[in-house]
Amino acid sequence: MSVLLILMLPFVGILLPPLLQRQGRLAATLGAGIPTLLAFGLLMSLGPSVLAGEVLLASREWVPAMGLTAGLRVDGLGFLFATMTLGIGLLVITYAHFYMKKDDPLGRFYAYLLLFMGAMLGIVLSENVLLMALFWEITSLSSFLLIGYSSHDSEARRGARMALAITGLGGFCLFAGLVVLGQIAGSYELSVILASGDLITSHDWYVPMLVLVLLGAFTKSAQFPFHFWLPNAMKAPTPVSAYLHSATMVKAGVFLLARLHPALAGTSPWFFLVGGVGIATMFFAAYVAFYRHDLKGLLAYSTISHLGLITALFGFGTAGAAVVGVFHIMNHAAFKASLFMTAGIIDHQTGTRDIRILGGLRKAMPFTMVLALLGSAAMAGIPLFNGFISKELFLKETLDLPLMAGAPWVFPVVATAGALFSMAYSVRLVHGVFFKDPTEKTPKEARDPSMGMLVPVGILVAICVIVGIAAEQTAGPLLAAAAGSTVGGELPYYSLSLWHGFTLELLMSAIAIGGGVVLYLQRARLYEIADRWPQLTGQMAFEKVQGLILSFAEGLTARLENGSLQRYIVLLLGMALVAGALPFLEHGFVTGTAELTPTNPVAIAVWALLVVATLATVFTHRSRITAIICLSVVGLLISIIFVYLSAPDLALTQLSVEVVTILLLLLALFVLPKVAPPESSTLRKIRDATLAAIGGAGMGLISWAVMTRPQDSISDYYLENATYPVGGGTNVVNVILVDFRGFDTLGEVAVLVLAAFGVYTMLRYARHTHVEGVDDMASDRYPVVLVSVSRPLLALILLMALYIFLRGHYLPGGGFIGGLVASVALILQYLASGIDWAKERMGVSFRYVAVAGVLLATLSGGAAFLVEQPFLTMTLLGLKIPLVGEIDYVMTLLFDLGIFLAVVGGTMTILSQLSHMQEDREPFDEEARAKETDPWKP
Amino acid sequence: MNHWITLPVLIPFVAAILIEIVGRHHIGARRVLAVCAGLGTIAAGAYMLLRTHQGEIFTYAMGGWEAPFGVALVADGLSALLVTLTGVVSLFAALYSMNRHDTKGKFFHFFLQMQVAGICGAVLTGDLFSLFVCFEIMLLASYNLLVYTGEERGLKAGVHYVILNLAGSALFLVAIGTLYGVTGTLNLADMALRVGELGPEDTALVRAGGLLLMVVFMLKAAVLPLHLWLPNVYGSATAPVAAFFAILTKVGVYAILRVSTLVFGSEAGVAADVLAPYLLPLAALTLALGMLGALGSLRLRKALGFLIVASIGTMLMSIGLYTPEGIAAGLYYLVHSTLGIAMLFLLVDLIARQRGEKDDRLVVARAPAQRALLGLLFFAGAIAVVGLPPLSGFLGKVWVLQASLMTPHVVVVWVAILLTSVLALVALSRAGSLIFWKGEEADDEERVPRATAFELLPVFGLLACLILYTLFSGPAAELCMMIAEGLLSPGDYIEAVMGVRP
Amino acid sequence: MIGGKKILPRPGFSVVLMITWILAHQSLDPKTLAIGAVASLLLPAFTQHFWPEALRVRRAGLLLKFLGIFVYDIIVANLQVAWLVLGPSSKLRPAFLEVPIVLENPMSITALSAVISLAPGTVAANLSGDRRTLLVHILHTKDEERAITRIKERYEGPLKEIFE
Amino acid sequence: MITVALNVGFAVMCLCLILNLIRLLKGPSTPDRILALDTMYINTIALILLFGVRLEREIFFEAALLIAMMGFIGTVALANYLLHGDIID
Amino acid sequence: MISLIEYVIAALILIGVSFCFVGSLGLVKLPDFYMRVHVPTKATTLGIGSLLIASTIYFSILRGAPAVHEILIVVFLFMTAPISAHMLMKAGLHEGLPDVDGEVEKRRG
Amino acid sequence: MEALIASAIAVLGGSGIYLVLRARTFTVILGLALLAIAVNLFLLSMGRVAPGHAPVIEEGLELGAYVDPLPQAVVLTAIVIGFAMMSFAVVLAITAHFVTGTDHLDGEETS
Ligand code: NA
Ligand code: NA
Repeated sequence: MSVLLILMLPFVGILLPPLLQRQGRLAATLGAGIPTLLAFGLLMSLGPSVLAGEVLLASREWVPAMGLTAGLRVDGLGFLFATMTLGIGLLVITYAHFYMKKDDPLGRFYAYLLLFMGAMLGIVLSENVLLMALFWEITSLSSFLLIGYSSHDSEARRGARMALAITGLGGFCLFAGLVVLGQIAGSYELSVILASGDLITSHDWYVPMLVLVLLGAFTKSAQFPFHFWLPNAMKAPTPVSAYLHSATMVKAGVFLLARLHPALAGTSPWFFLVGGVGIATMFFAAYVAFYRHDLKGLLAYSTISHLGLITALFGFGTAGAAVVGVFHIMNHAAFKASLFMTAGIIDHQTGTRDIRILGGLRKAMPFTMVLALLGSAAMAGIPLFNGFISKELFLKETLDLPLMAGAPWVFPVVATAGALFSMAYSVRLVHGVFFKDPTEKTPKEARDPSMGMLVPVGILVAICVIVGIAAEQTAGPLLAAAAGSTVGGELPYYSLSLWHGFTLELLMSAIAIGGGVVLYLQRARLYEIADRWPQLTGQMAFEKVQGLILSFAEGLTARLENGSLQRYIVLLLGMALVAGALPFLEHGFVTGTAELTPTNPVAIAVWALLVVATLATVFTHRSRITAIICLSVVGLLISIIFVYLSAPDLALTQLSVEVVTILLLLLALFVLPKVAPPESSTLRKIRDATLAAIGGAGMGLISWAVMTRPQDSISDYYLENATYPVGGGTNVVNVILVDFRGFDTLGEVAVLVLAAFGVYTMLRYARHTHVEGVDDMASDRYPVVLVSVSRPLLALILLMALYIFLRGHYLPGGGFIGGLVASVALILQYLASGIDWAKERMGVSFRYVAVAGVLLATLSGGAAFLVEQPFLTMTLLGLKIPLVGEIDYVMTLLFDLGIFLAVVGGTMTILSQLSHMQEDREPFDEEARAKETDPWKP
Repeated sequence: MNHWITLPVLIPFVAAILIEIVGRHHIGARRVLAVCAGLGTIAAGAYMLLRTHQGEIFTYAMGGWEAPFGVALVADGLSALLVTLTGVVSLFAALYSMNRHDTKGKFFHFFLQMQVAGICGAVLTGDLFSLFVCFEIMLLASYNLLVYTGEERGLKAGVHYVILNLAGSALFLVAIGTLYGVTGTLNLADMALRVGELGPEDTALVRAGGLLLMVVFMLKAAVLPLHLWLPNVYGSATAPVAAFFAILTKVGVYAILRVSTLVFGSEAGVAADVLAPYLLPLAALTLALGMLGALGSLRLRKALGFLIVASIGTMLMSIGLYTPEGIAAGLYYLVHSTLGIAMLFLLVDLIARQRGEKDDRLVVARAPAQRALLGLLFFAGAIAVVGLPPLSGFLGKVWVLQASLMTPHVVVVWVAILLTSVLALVALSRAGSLIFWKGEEADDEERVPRATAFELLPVFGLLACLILYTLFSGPAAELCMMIAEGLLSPGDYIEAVMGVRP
Repeated sequence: MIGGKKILPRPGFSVVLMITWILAHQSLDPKTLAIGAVASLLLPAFTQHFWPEALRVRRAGLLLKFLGIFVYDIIVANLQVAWLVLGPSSKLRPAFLEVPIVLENPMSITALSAVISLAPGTVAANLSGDRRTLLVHILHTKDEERAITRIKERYEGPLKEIFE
Repeated sequence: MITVALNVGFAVMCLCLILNLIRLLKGPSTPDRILALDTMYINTIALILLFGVRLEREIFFEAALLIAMMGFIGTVALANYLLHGDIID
Repeated sequence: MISLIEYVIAALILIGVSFCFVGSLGLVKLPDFYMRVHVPTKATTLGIGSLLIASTIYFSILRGAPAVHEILIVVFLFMTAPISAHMLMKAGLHEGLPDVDGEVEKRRG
Repeated sequence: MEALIASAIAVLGGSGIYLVLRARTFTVILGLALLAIAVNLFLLSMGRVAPGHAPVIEEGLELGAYVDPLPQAVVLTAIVIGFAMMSFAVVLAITAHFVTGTDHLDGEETS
């Protein structure tokens, strides 16, 4: 429970600094510091049991299906890292309070810092590896925020993005690798994984899994060739560098190596990958660090180098090396954090971090000088400092690598060379800043900072010295516990004493220290040589790759999604053709065995007419009015065909819809260009014609294939049951529409109303100024004869509409067709007498009629609920009316009436709105009115 | 009588009608109704989840006519999940719209509720032709929502969207016709029974029908190469509409999933595995192109559109494994990405407004006035859609990786997921750093519109949903797993609808 | 809304509608008749705003006689036209006639125009803006003045008597 | 007897429709095309009536009536379009 | 009796289609638009009339079911055909379509 | 008869598709109208074209004598929905033309 609390405290604390910020800087700092301190105290309370070798586990189910538990684990290794995270965290919070500028938003800074702290604790305390990966990515995210904290600085922004990209990529690889790892081990719990070492290392997926996991570790710990993000991350405020980029986050990579050491280490892939990359990084980064002029840059590369050292140690795969690795983690955290803080102090007090500018600060900043000197000594591996012990143990380990039996000198030589450069840059740091004569004046007058900044550094430096002198007594127990969980078994013999006699590693240390000093003395020559070398860095490669991907993405997107609808349609059509054709190509086209229906001359004639009219529509499409007329012919012929194919309802519907469509198209043509310009190239036309021919033929062939097959469908049921005792009808199509499948019909009506409302909305935005034509031959706008005939026709056609509507249940007709006929009667008034005249006399809003229709249909369907029948049940009751007799399909009739009204309302809304378009009206704006009636607005 | 099954359709449908009748002249009444409808839909969905989460399937015979003759509504875990999700997104979209979006056109809430009704109908119906009708309601409502403001951007995109979908509807009918012609039924469960009995001579025909149907669904779901319409359409819609559209493509995914497992599953005789060989590769390419598109977009809304495409790729790739884990992971991701994208669309609207004329274009502009707050929200949203911890997208991706690990497609899926995750990271960190870090300070504080609490409410609401979804991932994943297993052995579904086991 | 509503604005028209209803249904059962009666009574009331002008048949007998002549004319006209069409087109002498009219009620003008169009070889092509001249196209005529006179005597006169 | 007449009738009506279509395609003017369309509508009524007699079913009445109505409306609308550009104002 | 009625029906059918044919032929054959308007208006209308009478007789007498609703179609056509013709004429004049003796040109000035 | 219907569907469908592939909204709408007709005929043909009676029940006829009513109901619904969509598309074309000044599909005259 207290483990969970330790983990939760930083996350809960995130809210405090931003909230307390208004109470002042101190409040914000306390808001960050108190949760940290509490967590640290709680952690320390676990110390005794952990140091005694206990493993504390606390687990809660989270997502069993993924094998993800909220499992926490405190063992020696986790305890060590948690201690570092919280302990150094406390120091950094203190330091930052004094370091950060007065006008910096300190609350946000601490919030990010606590977010990071919590995530880091999560990594080191996770029992479930997926949970660990989860926290892993959060550290990348918080690092992104912290690096980009000085967001006005373009370098900072770039550095933040780069760090996120690299560590994010690594994180994704890591979680992929962990997924494989869990799959191999059969569980994502560390307890299981750590116990399955043999199973894992002998598994087929071991190497790919290892590569993925290592990508995660190497990117995080800035191992070559992924190291370049770390120097770029130095744009972060110095407390961040001190915390994340030296002591904690970058250590997550090596933590992972340590954590999984029992399960993954000891194989030759592990050795060559981890050991090789580590040693290479150690040397390379030390070499580069020597050439850095920026203090933080130097420290960054130094960090990379030391992380390489630790990585190499874990890579060696032996228990002894692992112990040393853990030990160096502790040491490095202490001296590097102190040095970063020192660098921050120098920057803070002088205004620059450039070693070439700085110099001679020993007089102005004596305290700082002492602390820097001690920290650097630890870093350089000078005896009596903690760095010396772990470095010498490291050198010793390089001497005894079974897998390097063929070339045993390689690792020792590279390691020594790395240590040599390490010495060189450490000397440079101290001498360059504090001792050599300054070349120019620093931007600010240098002097020692306040105690608040010095104390945290002092504490860390003290640790370096104390551990350096009495390692066994101070760091011993913690190391034993941490190394114990890293090795995963009995600890090998090791000695943390300063003096092991005259050994080969002592000689190597001596060479490194001496050589380093010599190298520093020769620095001028070396810089000159370095300047002449071409600058090819990982950062350049990264930016090159990123640029390439970006321009590729932009180019590809612009090319593909070019805003051409024609292309999209061609793609859709192409997909459909492929989808339709594939099965036939695979399985063959089989004509059915059913007997064919004999044909007759009339059918052939109508067919020929249809084909000609259809093709005429295509060929005349540029002369639009002609095309409309041809389309009408097609519609008419289709209606005849429907009649012929025993589908009278369809014929009626098609006829009515056709003429309303023609009206629509004519209304549109009034506004749109009357003639389309020629534009397609011949090639394009041929392509389109080919596609069209294939598409059409496909439809025809499928229809042929189906029509020639015998039928076995559910339709007999409808024929059998249409005339059911109550409410049934003889027109089966109508019964299907209003009863069997009333749901579809309700939906269909909704579609119509939606269309009408859409038209209504859209046409509020389209206006067209009508130009009155001057013509003596046909002068009257409303021809008397048309007007006169339209008057009686209104009632007559409405009567017919009623007739068709009422008969629908028994004979062809029904609500939809009746509605269209009624609409046509009304439209005739529009045509004859104009919209204003007609509208004045309608006295009803058609939109309202449409909605009322839908409501009526819905209600008549919902009436069934009252008698505990399913929605849209129509056989509810018969209605007896005197004289008239029994109308036994009341609900059906009401439903159909709803459809009728919706159709009239919808169609008339569309047409009247469309006809009204040319009037110039005020643009639609309800906002003003909305404000008056809007209850939500204050 | 399980009348509750009709509620997800009837609540928004009746609400839409009432919005027109009662709220005809009163925006306040329209808003109250919209909120009630949203809450009602959520409640109906939640109840449905409660009833179905043990794997039970309920059928409701509309009009009292048993399947396959009448239209049957079928409630199972999958439909319940989608209904609930639709309700949630619609509620927040409606709430957000009340800040100046729903007054631009008269019928905003009417269209929105109709679309909800269409979506709910589509995910509940057990009948292929009803599915078509519901799709049309949904589409027509979405057309309207796209153009209701009359802005040029929306109208231009609307022309594309409408015409392409009209062509798609024609194709839908051809597919329905073919399947009816060869099987003689429109009910999906009945069709599943009947395809099993087809002889080899009908193989090509039924498979052609099935594949054509899948093409239609892929158009709705925006699967490569039918995804190109989406970014511009979503990028041109107003914020609440775009946010709500996040659910729209998922209905396509739903249809693919439902039909390809129920009718064209692995035990469908000559119609077996119609889509299975093609879905995964297409989805992987969709994911890749979607992510490249997000990276290559010059406008943030468009980038979000591409992220939708990518998320569709992710979930369909997982579904394309056609294993219980794969489908479950796809479904899990579906919910997550819908919430995440919806939240981002709302948020981007607030951000764009505070950037002045530069709107959502990815160029240097003045930083949003509420830089810290909006930046934080953007950060959270980006985390969600990239699939980073701690939000559920990360878990979804982990699950997809787990699900594909033991299959032959492991390399494709893994490479696609890992590489595109990095692309997403780069794309969104670029966008975020450009907008929030690189942005110039506003010179005149007064002119910049600040987001009100009421505007932020839906954004926070969706974020809260994401967080809750993450916290309760355990039950959610279990539900997805139950649904997936049900889908892969459609016997229960068929029995619930038809009364017989295949 | 324009004007007030009368309960039974056009009894004659209602009768016409009722007959139409019965013709359409071809049945005299009570249900049909009842619905038809209601519809026939209500429709004129509903549509009276669209048709405010009254048209009164003043001489019903003359109307019947006129219809008889007219049907005869139609049949003859059709035979004539058929003959003209089947013969060589080059012999046809078409012309536009400007027929001055004295009718004032638009309904009767319409009736005249309809009659002209259905009658032998003539189509009413346009009515002048002042409603005083009807432009008639004639398929074949040798004497335009006689054609005009014939139209006025044979059709306009009776129509004037019947309606005005 | 009636059958023979019907067969002749069908043949002639088909011929009529073909002639109408020829005029429609030939034009030359749009009013000509509208006229041809109008004639087609009426001829179609004839065809449907013959068909009803042939099948001995009366269910085609509505279709014929509707063709008459729709043909009229269509013709008026097209003529209005030519006369005024917009068919309704 | 029956056969006489059959003859009548057959004759009416033939007369009807003949008129229709004349109408359609005229439509193709006549030289200008204004002349072409004449034929369908009359011939076709009368043709339909004959056919409708044939149909009425057929169903009412031979099939024993009263079939009078065809009359409605005739009435409707007779009401509307002249209007259609009128509107088309106006449209033709408006468009300035040429007639055989150039009268329209003259009138338009 | 089947061949006639199948080929009519092919011609209608092909013509519709060709017009849908043009660059102007109006033409595309014409194409969609043709395509809709083709699809409706296609749907109807899925109930086979066996000669028979319209599905209006008469006494004394066997069920087998009627044509399949279900495709007819489906087509009817499809026609209505198609009409609604058509209206919407037409008005959208008009509005887009008003706003963009062109009837080109992509809202600009280029390409
Ligand atoms: Na009906
Ligand atoms: Na007419």
